[in-house]
Amino acid sequence: MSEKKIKNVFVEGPITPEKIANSIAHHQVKTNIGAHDIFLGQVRADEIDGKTVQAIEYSAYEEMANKVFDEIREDAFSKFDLTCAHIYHSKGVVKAGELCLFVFTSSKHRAMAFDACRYITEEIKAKAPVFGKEIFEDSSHVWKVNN
Amino acid sequence: MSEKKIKNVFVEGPITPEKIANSIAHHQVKTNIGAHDIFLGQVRADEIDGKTVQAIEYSAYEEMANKVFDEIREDAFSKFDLTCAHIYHSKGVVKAGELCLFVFTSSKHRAMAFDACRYITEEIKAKAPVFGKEIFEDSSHVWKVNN
Amino acid sequence: MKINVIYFGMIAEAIGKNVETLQINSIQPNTDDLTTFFIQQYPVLKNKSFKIAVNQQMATNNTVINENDEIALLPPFAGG
Amino acid sequence: MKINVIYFGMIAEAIGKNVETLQINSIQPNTDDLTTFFIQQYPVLKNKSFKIAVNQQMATNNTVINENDEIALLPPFAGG
Repeated sequence: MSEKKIKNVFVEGPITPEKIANSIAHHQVKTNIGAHDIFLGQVRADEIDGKTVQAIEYSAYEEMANKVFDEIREDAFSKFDLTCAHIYHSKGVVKAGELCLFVFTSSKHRAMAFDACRYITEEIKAKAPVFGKEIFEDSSHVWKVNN
Repeated sequence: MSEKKIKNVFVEGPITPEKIANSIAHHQVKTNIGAHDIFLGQVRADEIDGKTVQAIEYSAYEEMANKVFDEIREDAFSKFDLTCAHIYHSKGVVKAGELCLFVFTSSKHRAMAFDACRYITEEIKAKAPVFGKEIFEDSSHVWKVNN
Repeated sequence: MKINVIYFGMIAEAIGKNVETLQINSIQPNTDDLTTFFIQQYPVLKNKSFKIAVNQQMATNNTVINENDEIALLPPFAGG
Repeated sequence: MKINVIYFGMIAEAIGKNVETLQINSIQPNTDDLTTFFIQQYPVLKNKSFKIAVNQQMATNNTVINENDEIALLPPFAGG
């Protein structure tokens, strides 16, 4: 395998709305783009056995996860006619209401942007070695499992 | 029909990344949301008969369009299990690279957010009485038609 | 019968105006009659694509028009 | 044979450690052997769900392990 620089997808703590705005703004020079689709994962204050989730603490097998994210992006580019595709995922503590995942796809036409964004999101949920500890107000926790 | 306040969907000029960031930030208090999907329409610098589109000037049958947007939102709420759904559309001049449409859906789980965002976007393209004049560098123009 | 008409986009451009009040010599015209009437009034519309909205609702097949209705001639949509 | 093992999430929590180097008494173990080995080593894993990655690749059925491979025990994913 050739020496490829694998991008780091992880962001410490929550993904901010400002980061999303900056990312959108950076795409305004690409005047061949007609459509963007953005998926955002937000931490829910789920009630589990009478206790309410305050935050999720994300950990990951980071080196492997970055390779998996890179493969997912490459797959998306080969399947869909995309101009750009970006993925950011939180590590560490993300409070309820804050954002933990940001998937951003851009294409000339909307169908490809929509298809690719959904594809990437489903692939991440299924394949990225990322783990989440749902923390309650009393500091107890349960481990989150994707459906 | 009861007196219902119809929301104004139109924004003068381009939709800014800051507006999108603010809209995202406002949803962080809704801790039952787990997933957002955002569609953004961006004006392309298409080449048409050797000339390049510099901007689209949008006009609309505004009063009817706002009713149509409202119906589309209501339909989306009845079809999908949504927490929120917002639509913003530009009127006036939007330059190539700038944003002209912002569709924002939120739900507990991702499938509903994805389905609803796409549904709303397709409905807007098909049903909203919005018109676009593609303006070239020499000030000539053609009228845009949705596919 | 008097109707209030609004033109948009390439239709307004082709006709050279945005609004007008028109007199139709018909007791109970429907939207098909209107289409014929507009093309007679403005031959330039013959090779343009447009739809008719009546009181801000898209006309489904052959909507009947009443006095003072708000009629809009809508070229193809380009939203988004 | 020596392998380097990394534990994550609820597996790390159950075992009480994140990394260790283990000795396996087997000439050419595969990932099925490893699963058995880990459950013997740590009975708490018996009722936990986990998958094995070998050198940062998910093990497809019965990957053969080599000396000094990086073995990871991965609990169910929760990304997004």
